[in-house]
Amino acid sequence: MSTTSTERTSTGAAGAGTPARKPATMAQALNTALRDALREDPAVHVLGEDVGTLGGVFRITDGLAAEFGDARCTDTPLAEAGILGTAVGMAMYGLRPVVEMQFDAFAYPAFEQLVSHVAKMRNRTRGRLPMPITVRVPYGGGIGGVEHHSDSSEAYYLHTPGLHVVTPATVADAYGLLRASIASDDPVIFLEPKRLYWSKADWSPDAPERVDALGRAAVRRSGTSATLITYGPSVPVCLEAAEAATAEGWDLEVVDLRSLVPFDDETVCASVRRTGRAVVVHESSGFGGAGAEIAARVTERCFHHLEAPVLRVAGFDIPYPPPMLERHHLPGVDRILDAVARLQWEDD
Amino acid sequence: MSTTSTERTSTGAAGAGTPARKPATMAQALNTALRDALREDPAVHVLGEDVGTLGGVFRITDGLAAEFGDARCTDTPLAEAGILGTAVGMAMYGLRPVVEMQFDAFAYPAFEQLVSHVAKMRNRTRGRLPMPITVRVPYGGGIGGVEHHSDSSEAYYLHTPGLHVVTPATVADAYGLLRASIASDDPVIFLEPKRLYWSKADWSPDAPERVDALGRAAVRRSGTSATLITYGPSVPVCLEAAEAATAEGWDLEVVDLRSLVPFDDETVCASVRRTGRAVVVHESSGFGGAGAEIAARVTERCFHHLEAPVLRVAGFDIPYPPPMLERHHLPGVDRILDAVARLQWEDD
Amino acid sequence: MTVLEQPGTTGHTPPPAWQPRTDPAPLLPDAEPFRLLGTPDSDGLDAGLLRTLYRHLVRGRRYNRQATALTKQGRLAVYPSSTGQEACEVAAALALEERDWLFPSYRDTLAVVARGVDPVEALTLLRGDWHTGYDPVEHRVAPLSTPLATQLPHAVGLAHAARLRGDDVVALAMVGDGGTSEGDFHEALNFAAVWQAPVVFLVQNNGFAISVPLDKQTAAPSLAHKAVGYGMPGRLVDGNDAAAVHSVLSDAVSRARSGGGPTLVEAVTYRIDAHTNADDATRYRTDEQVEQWLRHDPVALVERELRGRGLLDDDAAKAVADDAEAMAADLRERMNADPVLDPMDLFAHVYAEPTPQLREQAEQLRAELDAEAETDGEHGREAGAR
Amino acid sequence: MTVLEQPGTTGHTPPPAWQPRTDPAPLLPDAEPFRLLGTPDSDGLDAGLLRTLYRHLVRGRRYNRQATALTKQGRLAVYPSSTGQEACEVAAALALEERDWLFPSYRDTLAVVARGVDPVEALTLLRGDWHTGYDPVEHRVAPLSTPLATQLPHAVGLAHAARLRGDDVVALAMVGDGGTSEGDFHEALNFAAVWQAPVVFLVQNNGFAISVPLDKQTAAPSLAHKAVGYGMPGRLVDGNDAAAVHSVLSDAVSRARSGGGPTLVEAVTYRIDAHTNADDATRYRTDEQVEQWLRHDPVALVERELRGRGLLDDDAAKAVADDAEAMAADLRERMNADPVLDPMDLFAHVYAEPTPQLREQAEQLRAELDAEAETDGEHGREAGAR
Ligand SMILES: Cc1ncc(C[n+]2csc(CCOP(=O)(O)OP(=O)(O)O)c2C)c(N)n1
Ligand SMILES: Cc1ncc(C[n+]2csc(CCOP(=O)(O)OP(=O)(O)O)c2C)c(N)n1
Ligand SMILES: [Mg+2]
Ligand SMILES: [Mg+2]
Repeated sequence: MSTTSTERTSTGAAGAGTPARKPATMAQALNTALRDALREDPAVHVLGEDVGTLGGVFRITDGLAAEFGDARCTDTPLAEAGILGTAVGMAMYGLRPVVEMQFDAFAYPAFEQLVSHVAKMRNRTRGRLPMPITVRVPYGGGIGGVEHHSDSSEAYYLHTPGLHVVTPATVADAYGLLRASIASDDPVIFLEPKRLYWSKADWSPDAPERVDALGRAAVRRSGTSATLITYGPSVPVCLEAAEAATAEGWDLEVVDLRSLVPFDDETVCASVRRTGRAVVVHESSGFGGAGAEIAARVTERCFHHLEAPVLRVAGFDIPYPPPMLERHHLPGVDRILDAVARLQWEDD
Repeated sequence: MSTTSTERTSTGAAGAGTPARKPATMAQALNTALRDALREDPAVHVLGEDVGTLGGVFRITDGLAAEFGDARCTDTPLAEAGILGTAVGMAMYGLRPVVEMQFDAFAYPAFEQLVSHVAKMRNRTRGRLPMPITVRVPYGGGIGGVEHHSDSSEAYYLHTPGLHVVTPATVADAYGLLRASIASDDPVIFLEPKRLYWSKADWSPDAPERVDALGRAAVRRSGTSATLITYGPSVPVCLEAAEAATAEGWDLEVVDLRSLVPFDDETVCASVRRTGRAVVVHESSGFGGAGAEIAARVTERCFHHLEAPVLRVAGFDIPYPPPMLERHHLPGVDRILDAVARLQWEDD
Repeated sequence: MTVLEQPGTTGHTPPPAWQPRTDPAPLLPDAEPFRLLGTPDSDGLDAGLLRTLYRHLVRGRRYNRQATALTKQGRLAVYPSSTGQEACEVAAALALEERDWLFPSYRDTLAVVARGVDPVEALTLLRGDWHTGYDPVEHRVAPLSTPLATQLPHAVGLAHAARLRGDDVVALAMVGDGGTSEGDFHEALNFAAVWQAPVVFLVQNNGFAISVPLDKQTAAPSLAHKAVGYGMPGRLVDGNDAAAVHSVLSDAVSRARSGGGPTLVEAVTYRIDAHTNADDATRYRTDEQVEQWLRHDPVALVERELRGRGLLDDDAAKAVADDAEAMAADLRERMNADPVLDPMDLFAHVYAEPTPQLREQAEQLRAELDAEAETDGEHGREAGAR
Repeated sequence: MTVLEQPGTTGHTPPPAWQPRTDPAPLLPDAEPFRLLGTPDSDGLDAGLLRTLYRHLVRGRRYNRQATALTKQGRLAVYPSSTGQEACEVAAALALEERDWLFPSYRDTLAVVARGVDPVEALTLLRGDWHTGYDPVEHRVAPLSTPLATQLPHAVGLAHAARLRGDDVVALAMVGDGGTSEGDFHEALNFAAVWQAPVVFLVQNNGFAISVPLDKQTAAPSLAHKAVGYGMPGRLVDGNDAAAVHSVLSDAVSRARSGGGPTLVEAVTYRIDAHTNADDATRYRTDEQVEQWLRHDPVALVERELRGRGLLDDDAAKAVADDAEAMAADLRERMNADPVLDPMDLFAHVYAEPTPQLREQAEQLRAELDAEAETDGEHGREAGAR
């Protein structure tokens, strides 16, 4: 499984002139996004476990406490509900908290604050208490983490009205989407694919591409035979699969959703109507996963364009496996190609 | 919207002879199930907020503390994570805890214990620490509850491998499914449709129907035109819709899933293959809801039998509304019939 | 970092000197709940304050009674009465300055009203109308919190944010004895103490969490003793003595405002009514217990003080009662009018801008409502989904 | 329930007498951490116990070093070393009877090994092999808990269940200073005290939660002071003094066993190594601090005591060291063998019986594995998903 991604499509308007581009990791782009947000808006505050002096266990907040002080980048006590709960209060006072949950599974203690307050506060107060909170959650597997360190929890979030759910797959998007998330007046669950933290692409930290609005998917590879619909850590895997598929004579389109909520029905359906076939790919368990929603809505909207049912390639419906077995769980190129092969290419 | 249900189909083997049947509510059936389980198995312990002296805010545990003592039916401190967390420890010692969460939204504080321990303990210990825990959660709307009292949270649970997710729609099933859940060696999220607590049916408390195994759907009404796939509080609504549909010349089949995990693909697909059309109905928000999974898997399995895409009638993607607006949110007969009408009855 | 190779060769000296990080003694609550009314110390109490407390207490008592009556008339979905706890409710609101924030729990409608929120708007939630009726920002009153103790970290975050911005704003957060068992209580108090946030936590220990008595809730000497575990002072006060609660809260508020950090206050009181109108309290407690507490009534305590000092005569008492009656009459009348809700508002505030998905759903509802209206027009029947 | 109609007429008597529900004084920790080694009280210590502690400490120290080495060789995914904290680890295991249960946190591999679990099986999780390597029921050792503090309510529930069953079983649960901030810590201690469950909570205060020092974690006088808020005794002990920790824990265990209820023990110690092999501790702490603690080394403290009392000479020390070396060699060797996992086990223990859905998925994986095997056979290349 590839752990680096080369970006095929750059999105958003690049600055005038040609800013210097050099290899950067997704981690660096995220760090730059936080730094730029802290610089531009004094209301932005970063908080979480180990985000200050240490710079985060993944170093995404590296250097921020040194530059902006403890009050802008704060090491909190070890209590996720407390972190998110106090962030709610900070947002009520007009701040714009950016919260880090150290790992996917360690966001669960904050679930009540998230569902009952973060997601609902604007609605229950008829718009008087918006929640411009960004919750950064490193998620997903493929890094050999011990149990509770590799969960893909997006399905819990996308089913919670009031939240936006965003996940980058490229270095440029890591920056652009995180800035757009922090700028959003609504809460955003910003899911960072752990195994792409060290993926690299040419990128310009001085004039990084911005993303205008959340909710737009990107076609990462154009194709005609079928559409792979995916997001986050599975995007590079799908691109690899698409390359491999050319050997079988399939020309696959790859759509990177970038945002699960809002969902870009337009881009996705346009692609599927063109190709007539689709496979949804993600790491999290399939049953009740994001792929279920995607398959269902694509089918509702494109039924008569479909030559075959929309198929899903997802993690098994099991607790995330131990590192030594995770390769059997994660959707890989072969499993994706198997699904493509099942798209009823002959008449039946 | 009807709040009482008359049962059309009784399931499970009735006892020999004809035991006296008289009108009973779902609440009574649940209470009887708990009492019988406590009587038959000394390992069964009921715990939760107000379950003892008061008998629960819905009176489901009425009289149990008096009959079995505080140690078997225990009023706990007010802390849901603590309740479920201590139940995990009790299960580790061989007990069979039945936990009550007072309302749907008040189960969220226990989410971490549920996802990271209850669901995973058997798996992470290779079967050495099974978790025979039943978590009873009154769920859903339609009772005029203020905010945080009407959530439908089944999608969170069904996406969590290791859990069973069960929900009764009839008085007989309330008893049969709860007994089967308590008897299960695996954790069961037992979702009790609040607005059916006072629904009535003829039922025999002395020889109640048992359910042999979790995971079997029931056809509540046979029909030929299309299948309504539903569960819990929406079952009576679908039955009502099916009656109303006869006026339009539609003969609708109604499948009550009874269990979301395991899922009864066999019964559901057999029905859809026969009718060629399906609508999934549930109260919870549609986006990423149970209906997404159901629509996706039915489509995967029955694609060539489908005359139209599987449609979904669900709650809107909004926080649960205040009582005075809830009727606009809940799937009602009209909305179901509208969906049936969109099942492409003419050739297009 | 060094992994020790040869333990035997390492010297043996005492560990780096240990010392408690704060002196625990001043954090511990007094042995008895603090009281003012009926004690010699009551002489120093300001007459104006006593009169104000009295007026609010009488209004509060009347409000509880009126709201409970409204549930019987089907005008309120549910009402958790605070009868018997009015002293806490009123003192909490009056201890704050206008710029401060109040974080009420679901039972604290009286505190919300005493803070200046319209009595009808304070009931919007319990009426089944929109979740929060008042403007939280205008009044600096957070929404009534139904999920217990979840509002406490909000209070801490807000107070912390205010302090970071240089504003001398204090947050006062209310919670019940039952709510202290929740993890959110713990995390909020810990954050507050570590951040030295200007927050006051008021626990109304009314003896019960629905049916569960305090001794099934905690084994602590008192709830105020929990403070020491966070490194903040714990204060114990007679929760039926409005002057005492006001005094203790005011001290805690000034302390917080001047940078002294948070305080935990336990007010010992009693819930005279059932948990809500829907509850049957005879299932879990005796009438004797209730009678005992009725003899220590918060309204009577202040009234007696005022009368004893010649600050209240029958005419003045009647004026206060009349004022409360007028408030109740107004409440009754305005609650009798059916609120008009726009179903399309379901989609208005989920996000700043509705998502494309919500726009689609809003269109669906709009079409349904139009069809309903048309049918109503045709057949003259009640609008309503079946 | 009565709604008071005429407040003015109610009598004015003191409230029902208030009294603390327990006397707080005996619950408060001593002013200084309890110490035995190097104090006059150490004379009373049993020679056999000291020798046993010493042997386990040396083995523990060696184990930490070996495990850290294994991470460098890629044989362990990650290792959170407890070097510097061996006294707590060892004493926790030795304070228990066989029928008791241990609830370790993720750093507590040493305690698990000292309790008798095979040193390799204790590392299964950290090696990337199956999540829990040992049989928790056989050893009465819960799985190493990664989500912090979540194991504490499990310990309470298990101890409570044992008591209900009439078994005199005690549960000892371990947690770090950081873990005390979690809501689960609070809820567990509260349940334990209310239920008077036979549990002992051992907090290893090693000064840090990864990079976060104690003063950003709590403002409490000490972590042991948290106990009073639950109504249980708090004990403070020098966590590097194995005899003192063993003594305090043993007392707490006997107290629990005889129905005296739970105890909270704070052991003041220090993490000498970085958080894990992947951490760089120089980013957040000074070498001086580490040096200071190295001078109060838990292994050296016991060794000095033994030598001072003539209970250990060089030969005996060498025997102990050799035993530890042999354990390490065995560990090294057995950890060098690749574990053989069956991918089909992914489906074996999700439920007692796989669901039809899992059976389908298992068939899919089986088919993939078969195809892989075939391809491997044909082309002789490595099995593996791309
Ligand atoms: C998180 C949560 N769990 C459960 C409930 C249900 N509930 C509502 S009030 C109540 C009792 C509250 O007791 P206490 O905190 O003492 O406040 P009081 O009712 O006495 O004012 C319970 C259990 C809830 N609202 N929130
Ligand atoms: C619920 C939860 N949140 C966050 C983490 C990530 N994490 C692992 S160890 C650690 C620090 C733990 O500190 P402490 O409790 O003092 O134990 P120590 O590492 O010092 O042994 C953190 C934050 C976790 N494992 N679980
Ligand atoms: Mg109470
Ligand atoms: Mg620590």
